[in-house]
Amino acid sequence: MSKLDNIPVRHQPTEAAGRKRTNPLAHVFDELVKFCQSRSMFMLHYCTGCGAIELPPAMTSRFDMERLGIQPMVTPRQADILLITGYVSIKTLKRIILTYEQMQSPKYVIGICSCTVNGGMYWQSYATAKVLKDYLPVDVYIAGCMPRPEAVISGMRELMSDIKSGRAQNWKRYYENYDHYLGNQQKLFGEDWQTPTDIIAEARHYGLMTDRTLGEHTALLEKHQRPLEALEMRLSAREKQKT
Amino acid sequence: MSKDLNIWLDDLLGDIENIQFKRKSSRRVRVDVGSEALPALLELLQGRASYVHLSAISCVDWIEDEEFELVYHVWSYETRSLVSAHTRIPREPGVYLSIYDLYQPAAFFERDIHEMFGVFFEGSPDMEKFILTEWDGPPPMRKEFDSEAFVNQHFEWEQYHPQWLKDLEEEGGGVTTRPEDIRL
Amino acid sequence: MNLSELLIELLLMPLVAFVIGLGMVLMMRKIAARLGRRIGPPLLQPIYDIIKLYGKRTQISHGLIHEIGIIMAVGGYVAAETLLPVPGMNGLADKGGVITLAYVMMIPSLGMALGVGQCANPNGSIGISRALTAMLAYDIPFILVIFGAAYVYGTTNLADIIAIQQQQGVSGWGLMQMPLLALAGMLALPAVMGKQPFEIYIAPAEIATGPMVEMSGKFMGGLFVMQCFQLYTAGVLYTTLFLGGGAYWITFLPKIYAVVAIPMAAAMLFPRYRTEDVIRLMWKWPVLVGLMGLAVAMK
Amino acid sequence: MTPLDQLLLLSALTVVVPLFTGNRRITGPLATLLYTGQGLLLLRMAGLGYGSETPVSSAVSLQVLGLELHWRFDALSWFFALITIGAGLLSSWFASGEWAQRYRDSGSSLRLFHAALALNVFTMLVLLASGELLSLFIGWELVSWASFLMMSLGSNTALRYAMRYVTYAFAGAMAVLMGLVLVYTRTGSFEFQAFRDAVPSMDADTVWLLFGLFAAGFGVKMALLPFHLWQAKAYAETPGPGAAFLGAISSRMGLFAMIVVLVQIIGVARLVELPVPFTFLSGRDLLAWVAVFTIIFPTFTALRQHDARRLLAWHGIGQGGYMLLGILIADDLGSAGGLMHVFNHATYQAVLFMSVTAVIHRTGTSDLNKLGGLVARMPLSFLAMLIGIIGLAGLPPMNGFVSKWLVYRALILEGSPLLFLGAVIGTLGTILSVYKLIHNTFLGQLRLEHVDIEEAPSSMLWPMMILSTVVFVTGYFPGLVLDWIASVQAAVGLPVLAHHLGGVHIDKGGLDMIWVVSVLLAGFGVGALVFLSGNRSKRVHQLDNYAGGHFLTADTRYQYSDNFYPGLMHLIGPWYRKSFRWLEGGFVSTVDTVSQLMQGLYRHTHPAFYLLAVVVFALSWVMGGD
Amino acid sequence: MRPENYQARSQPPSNEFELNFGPNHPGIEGNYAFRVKLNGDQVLEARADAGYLHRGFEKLMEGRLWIQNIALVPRICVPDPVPMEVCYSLAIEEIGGLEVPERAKWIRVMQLEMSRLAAHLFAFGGHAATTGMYTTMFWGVADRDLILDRFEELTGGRVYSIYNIPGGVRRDVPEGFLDRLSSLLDYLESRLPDYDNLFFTNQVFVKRARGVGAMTQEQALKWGVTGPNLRATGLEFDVRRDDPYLVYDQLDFEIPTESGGDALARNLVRRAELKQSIRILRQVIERLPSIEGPIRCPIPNPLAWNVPAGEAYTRVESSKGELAYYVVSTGGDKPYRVHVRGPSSMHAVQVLEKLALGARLEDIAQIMFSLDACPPEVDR
Repeated sequence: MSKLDNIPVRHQPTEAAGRKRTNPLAHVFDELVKFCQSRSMFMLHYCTGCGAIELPPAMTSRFDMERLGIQPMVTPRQADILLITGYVSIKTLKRIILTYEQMQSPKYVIGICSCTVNGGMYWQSYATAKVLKDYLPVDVYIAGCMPRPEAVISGMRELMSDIKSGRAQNWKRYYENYDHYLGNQQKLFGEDWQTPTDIIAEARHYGLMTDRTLGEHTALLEKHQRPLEALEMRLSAREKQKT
Repeated sequence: MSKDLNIWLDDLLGDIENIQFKRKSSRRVRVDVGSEALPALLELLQGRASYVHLSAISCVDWIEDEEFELVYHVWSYETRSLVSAHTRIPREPGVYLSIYDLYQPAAFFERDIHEMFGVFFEGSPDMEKFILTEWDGPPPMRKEFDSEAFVNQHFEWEQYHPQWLKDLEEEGGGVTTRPEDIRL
Repeated sequence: MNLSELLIELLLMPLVAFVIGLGMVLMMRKIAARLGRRIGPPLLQPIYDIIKLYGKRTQISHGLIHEIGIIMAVGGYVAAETLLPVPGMNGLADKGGVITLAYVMMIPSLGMALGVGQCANPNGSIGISRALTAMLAYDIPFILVIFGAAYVYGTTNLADIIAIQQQQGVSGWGLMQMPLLALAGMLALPAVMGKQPFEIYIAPAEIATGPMVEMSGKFMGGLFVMQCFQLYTAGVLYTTLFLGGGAYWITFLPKIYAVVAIPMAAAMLFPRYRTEDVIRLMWKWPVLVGLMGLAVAMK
Repeated sequence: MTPLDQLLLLSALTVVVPLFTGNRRITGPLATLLYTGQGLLLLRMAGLGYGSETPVSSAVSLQVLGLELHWRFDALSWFFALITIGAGLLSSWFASGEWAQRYRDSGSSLRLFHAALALNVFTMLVLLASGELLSLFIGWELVSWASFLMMSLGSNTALRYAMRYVTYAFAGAMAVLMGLVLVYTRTGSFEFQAFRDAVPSMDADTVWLLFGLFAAGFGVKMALLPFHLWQAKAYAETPGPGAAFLGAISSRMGLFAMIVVLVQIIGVARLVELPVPFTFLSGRDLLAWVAVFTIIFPTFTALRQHDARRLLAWHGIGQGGYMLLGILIADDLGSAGGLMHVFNHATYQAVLFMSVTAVIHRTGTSDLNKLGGLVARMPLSFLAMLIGIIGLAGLPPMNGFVSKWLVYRALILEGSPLLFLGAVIGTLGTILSVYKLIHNTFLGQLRLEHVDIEEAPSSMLWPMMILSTVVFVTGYFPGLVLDWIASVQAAVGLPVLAHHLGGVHIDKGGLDMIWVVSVLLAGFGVGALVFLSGNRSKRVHQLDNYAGGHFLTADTRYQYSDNFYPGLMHLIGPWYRKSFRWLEGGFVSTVDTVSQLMQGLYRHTHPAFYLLAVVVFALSWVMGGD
Repeated sequence: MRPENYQARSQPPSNEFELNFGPNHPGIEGNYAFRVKLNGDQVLEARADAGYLHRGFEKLMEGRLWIQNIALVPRICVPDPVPMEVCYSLAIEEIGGLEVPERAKWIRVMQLEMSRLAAHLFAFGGHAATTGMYTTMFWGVADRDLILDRFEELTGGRVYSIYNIPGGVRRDVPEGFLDRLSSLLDYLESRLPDYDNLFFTNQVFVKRARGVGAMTQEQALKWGVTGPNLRATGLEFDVRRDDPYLVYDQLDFEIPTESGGDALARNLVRRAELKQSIRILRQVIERLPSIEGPIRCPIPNPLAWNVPAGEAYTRVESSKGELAYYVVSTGGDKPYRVHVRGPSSMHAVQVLEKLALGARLEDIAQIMFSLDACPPEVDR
């Protein structure tokens, strides 16, 4: 497993990602979108662990996160925030990665509870993954076992200010350093690990490729798998032969 | 009423050979029985003494004795007492009979024990993996499986050693005496 | 009216509808929050949500029909708004009339159904199946009410209907002229707007939000925009048929907001009905009341 | 020879040519060419469709038992003939390419198929051209036999239902014949004019009897309730293009005859005066209610089908109700709606059958549980079906909406809330079931065995695309069809609809489809702009899908298809089982018994029967020609 | 997931389709999965799929000191953690022969009943949310939060209190706590009619829940159903009364039952138990000040405590049903074996699978939530 030190901690714009925008209106527009992103966060309804028990209080009458524009959403397609509420068993981690890859960027991961940092009190358990950020880029950690609703909300607010100021760019790291994350996943789940989402194609599509996106692990992936290509419409068999 | 029944139960169990029988309290009875007689005993308890509720099947791995101990906790809603029937089976090959025909909840416990200890129950409806579907290692609850060693071998740790922790250590804070050094 | 004025109206009407619809969405969420003893979202929350959804960097699509479906869903309502006269703007009211409007309002449902179908997710398909069944349930009283109104006013042109009602002041309102039909319309309204207890088609706990299951980014944003239009259309149509439409925005706005607020307030106090119970309920009370209303109105 | 004679002669030639060219590949294109010729000849009579009052008569007439049989074309005939020849042309085009090859390879006789199709067209033209009641009856019989021939080309199931049809048709023909006898005893003539003159003097009982006999007799062909049970399965099992043709126009012959007798001759006004004993209803109301139930029941039966062709065939029955309902309203709007629906229905029903046939051609099945996701592989067939279902469901911007709008508007003007409600229930049921159709065939999960299939061949695509264009264009500019409708109304004696290119203008709420469709398209444009304002999207594989956070695998069936509307079925399912099924069961068993008997008779002789009919007709043609 | 799972294999040409309930699904409680095969909306086959929350508690406990495990056990059931601590402590006390002071017993009862109240409020709030009745959920969770405040005051922790230790409880009741608890009970009692109007007697809900997931008493006994779910079938059984622990034999309370055995009956039983828990708490508030004495018995240095060899099987009534611990000691400083028998291990697996069979898609979530299944008890 490659060391985390090799990975830039804060996002540094790369050439592919940082298109120069000369239009001043575009800048205003970007700021508007960023502001709205910070004020409208849909979090995924996925109770991965016991910390999820403090989310209903945070969402309901007493603390009411909807004040801040935070709403629970059901499927990963609609959600912006993936809350990892506590320990992740290996079986769950696979689902979390699937879910994370199905979410739409910009997307943010919040590690709630101490277990997401270093395994927490289950450090000697054979069934839980220990360091969440080896597998997914985590934006905010909220410590505690389990953190109170106030702590959850303050963590959310921190994420909000990060989004507003444009610092919360960790989702790009997943595309840009996919090889690193995939390597860690492969180490845990076996070399023929594959998710249905084709992250490499997505990075290519949205111009998020860097020289760290591809590497030995993605090569292994491409060797094992036939990436799931979209079922494009086609009129005749000739096009099929072309591709 | 329930007292009488308990006495009756004592008589009943006293009649059966090959079992040791110990009353721990008014509502707890421990029975030690050979593995070949256990199904018969449970059948008797269920049929004659209304022990219809299988509370749990516990498995204990006595690795030094090369044996698994299976404990069947059955409860009677009428006598309001719990019989724990202990039996031992050899660790190898670790095969035993299912009591699913008597108690349907046994299916879950037997499946669980099969998964965690590797004891196979013949006649159980479903011995497929349930909780550990994505686990390739040995049955983890066996004593020879060392979870900590497994973890150290497979996972790495986030290095977290900030200055304040170092300062604290220099001051001698935190637990310095190891537990094994201060045994009473 | 000359063509250029008309074109300006046609551009303005959907825009106005969207803005008012945003307010209705906000009102809906506020009502839900107040009933749940919460504070609720801030004033501009609906627009934040929509901008955020459109501003997503990556968006997945399941194919061309998925995209066309959303375009139809939004576009159908955009077209429908031009058939709905509002104060100062008649749009195309005389070109289609209320029957056309009722059918144009089905285009977005069809578009959404196609888009969701392409997603290859049974959750979405079940949602659509339920939504269409619910449409079958509520459209019968709804169409009955439209029939009654059109018959009583003697025209299907919504602009004429408004004019007829306004000639006689409040006593000329449909509500006064045909109270039973107005009641039937009000009973069917929560179902038209797709709120509890008639929202089984999105039931998250059963089918994980049904049609929205694979919608992301601008697709979801399209649905949010569509929801604004949906609430607006239902409110304005009811106001036009029974509350005398509006001569001025100052009287018109309170009316349409009130029409939307009443079902919303009730909605948060009910769980959802099963699909067949929705049909049973819709085919029983609103239809019964509506038929009685018709009998009275047609004498 | 008048243009009509030329037309009929060419049409007869079209029957004969396939018999000679046989199973060769040329048969299809040749037949298509001949249909084109027929179409051109028909266009020579286009004046009929644009207000020319004088009918084109045939030079041929026959003397049988002292009665003169003669043939002529008026606007009504021309309108129906246009649809017939159009349907025949496109069906045979559809059947001339790869489909024919497959059909031939499967051991079926292409010769017989094309001959049967041409025979259908020919007999229909003869029926449409009939100039008095007797020739109407002869034409009627010929059409029955021709469509029987077509149906019996299909599988054994089709034959069984065709037999059932023959039983019905026989009973219906008997009823019509009795009606004719009755008319003859009263008037001493089979001429329309004589009959029309005699109607005012007839007493109510006689008119009732005539009304009942003709309505029942012609209702069989139209598959009006309760004579509807033969049609769906018989049509569904007919070979694809044949089903498209039959579904488009065949059963409308019943409507044609009904218009001729009930509207043109007896007159709807007379029907209104006929009270149904012990009720508030009049004869017209009775028939209107039959029409409404014909809309509702078959539509909801269609909802339960899981075979695409049967689903469509059931809808074909249901849509007939709208036409009859519209015509029975008998004002300018309603009758225009009913007549226009004949045209509209023919266009979209043919598209739908063709699209389903294209799917069968590629996948080998029309079982809605075994399809899905084909839009990625057959996008143009999907487009055709989409346009077809929007038309069938009667939503803007397709032509089905216009005709239904006219019917609804007329019902509002007339003040018939319950008929209106029935019609709307039918429309809503149609929306439900057509969505099921398109969802289960083209949307959803693409099955593994269909991953490598291709789009339908161009010989199939062209007719579908042409028809789709017609469906859309006549929806955009309904005035194109309304012109013909107005002539028909004038010819039949109904009030003539004042219309313009975009629709109708009424003071109290008209319809201008040009505006409505334009604004709808503009709305889609705005929708597209709004959509495109988001970032671009990326297509993903169908396995990259939400499954409760679970991994989807290729061997999972992740497609919702069977029992598509369970909520509705929980409510109305028991009705099917109890009342409806019971009724149907009783009816079917009776008819089946009779048809068993008839089958025994025809099994030995039915090829001879149609031969006989053809020969008799041909002989009479030749003899009368001189 | 392996690549071969994405390669083309045969697809069943049938009318059935599969639907995954969970792990990421609001119709499932917690991180748990349920895979159903359906035709239309009818369930043809249902399979539970657990293990998403598996941490190997029983293995972990074998590697930790007796006292360390106190911190571990409440994590086994998050919504209702207190019975876990109490049950584990009871087992150690039985093996070690510790005599728990009377006051500690009363405090434990108080804590257990508070936890039951909180858990029930959470449970039917969740059930309401599955039927689209979010207002009830908002109210229920908010009211539960007030109980958590009292927990925080008493123990220092909102959810996991880690307050019970073998031999008693960690600290005494703070001053004025009982008054505040009493006023909280008053408040909760005043809220009950609101809940009734909003939820339990709401005709739409009654219509939805009646007959859903119904089981007879025979079935319930055969399948090993316990707790409120068993009482909803009409059997008046409660571990608190029939196998009493702590001081439940000195308390006066009823055991509510219902006869329907369906989702509605299960909810009504919980609703009635709220009332009984309030009643028990009032008795505790009344009696506790009069019971003087220590709050725990002396135990050796917990970091080097060798519990004598022995075994014990202790049961308590948690809000979900019968909770039992089987603890074996060989005289070491760590348990030799701990087996947790969570009530949900029956409810969430076999009972759910059986009840879901033939049920309708609309009802699966309702069945799961009405059984109040707690997946971590299954996974451990």
